[in-house]
Amino acid sequence: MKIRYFAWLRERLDLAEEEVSPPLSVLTIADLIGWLKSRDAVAEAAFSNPRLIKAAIGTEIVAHSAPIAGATVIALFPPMTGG
Amino acid sequence: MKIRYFAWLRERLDLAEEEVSPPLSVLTIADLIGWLKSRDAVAEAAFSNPRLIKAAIGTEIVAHSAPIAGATVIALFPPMTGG
Amino acid sequence: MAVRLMIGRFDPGAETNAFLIETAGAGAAVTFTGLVRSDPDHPVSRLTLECYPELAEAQLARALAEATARFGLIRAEVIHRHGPLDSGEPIVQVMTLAPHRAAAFAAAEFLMDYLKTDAPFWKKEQTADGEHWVEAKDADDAARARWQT
Amino acid sequence: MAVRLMIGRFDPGAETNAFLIETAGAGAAVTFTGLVRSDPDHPVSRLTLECYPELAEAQLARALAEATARFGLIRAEVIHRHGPLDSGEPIVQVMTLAPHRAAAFAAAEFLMDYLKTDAPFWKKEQTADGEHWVEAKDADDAARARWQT
Repeated sequence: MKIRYFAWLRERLDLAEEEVSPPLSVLTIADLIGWLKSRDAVAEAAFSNPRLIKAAIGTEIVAHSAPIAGATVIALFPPMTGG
Repeated sequence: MKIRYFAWLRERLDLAEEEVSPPLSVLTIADLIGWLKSRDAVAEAAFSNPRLIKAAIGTEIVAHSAPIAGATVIALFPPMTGG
Repeated sequence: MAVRLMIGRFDPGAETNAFLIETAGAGAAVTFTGLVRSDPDHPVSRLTLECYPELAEAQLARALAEATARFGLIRAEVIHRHGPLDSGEPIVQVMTLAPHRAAAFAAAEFLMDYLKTDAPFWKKEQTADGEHWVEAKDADDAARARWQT
Repeated sequence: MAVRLMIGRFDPGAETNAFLIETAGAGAAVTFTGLVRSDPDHPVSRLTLECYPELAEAQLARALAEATARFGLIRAEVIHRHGPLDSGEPIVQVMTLAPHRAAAFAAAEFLMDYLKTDAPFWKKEQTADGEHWVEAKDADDAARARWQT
């Protein structure tokens, strides 16, 4: 499963994307954020406020409660500021 | 005093403008319309529904109750349909 | 010139670009272009717009001043044609420039609502059945009324 | 193409004119252009827009489909830039074409409100004090919420 990061989340992690294999207990976006955050101090800081993180599975924006089963690309990013 | 007519009012009267000298009893736009209407059968028909006539004194749109004293150009016309 | 009455055609995009040459402080620009509409159900071959130019200039200048003050515009402009127009041609263009989008949108709508009811233009349509003066719409009065404070 | 993401500059007026080439049935066209704003109080020397292109195209295509159905549009188009932009440059343009003005205005506002909150773009401002990511505004969420039915 590929995870893509954008804007300040990308900068704080110093990472545009990574391949991950979360454990089977990671069922939803919320679980995924919690698991990513638990990996190291940089991630702990970057994901410190999960309420500020939005998510997309493929080309659909999804809620934190969305299941990630079958997802190949998940994007995590701050609230959008385009236009 | 010059009176200018526009749109279907101009067509019904077959007149774009005229110089008039209304009697002293004609004090307001409503009076003026009543007096113009009284002059002949064509005017009677053209002004048959005064509620459909709007008026301007100079470059100000005014109500039928507006006094016409001192006016040099008065325009009478149907509701506007521009834009 | 903030109000322009003209008989010939204007170029909508060229007018927008000319309007956008100076944009200091601006974050939002809205251009509204009104076109001679021809429905399949109601084919209009030609439209003739009559105008009282002196009053139109005065009324549109008042509308621009009111819109500028009310919505905090940086600038606004109105172009309105009169005379004969063919189906599909632009009739009117309103352009507004503001720091933020809500003001630019609201001001453009305000100007169009004002223009429909308070600017001295009258439309006559030529159709296959002959010609007739377009009647004023209650919907336009209602749209105008929403700006009364 | 109804959604266009681009890095280089676009010409606002030329885009409007291209959009207005085919106007059958239309009486109203609205163009909204968003510009990189620089206040005297808050001078922005440069803005960099980050974008997730695949998701942006999908989201903007959904927004156009929803706006077209909801407001009965004849056509609509969105252009959005990403990458580095200078002060005063156009960032985004939304164009709508409808039989009547109320629909054209409402659809353009809807598209901009949608775009601000639901399209994956992120702005980073460069000022004299350094650079920082622009924060999402509650006002944009409120503007978006008014279209929920």
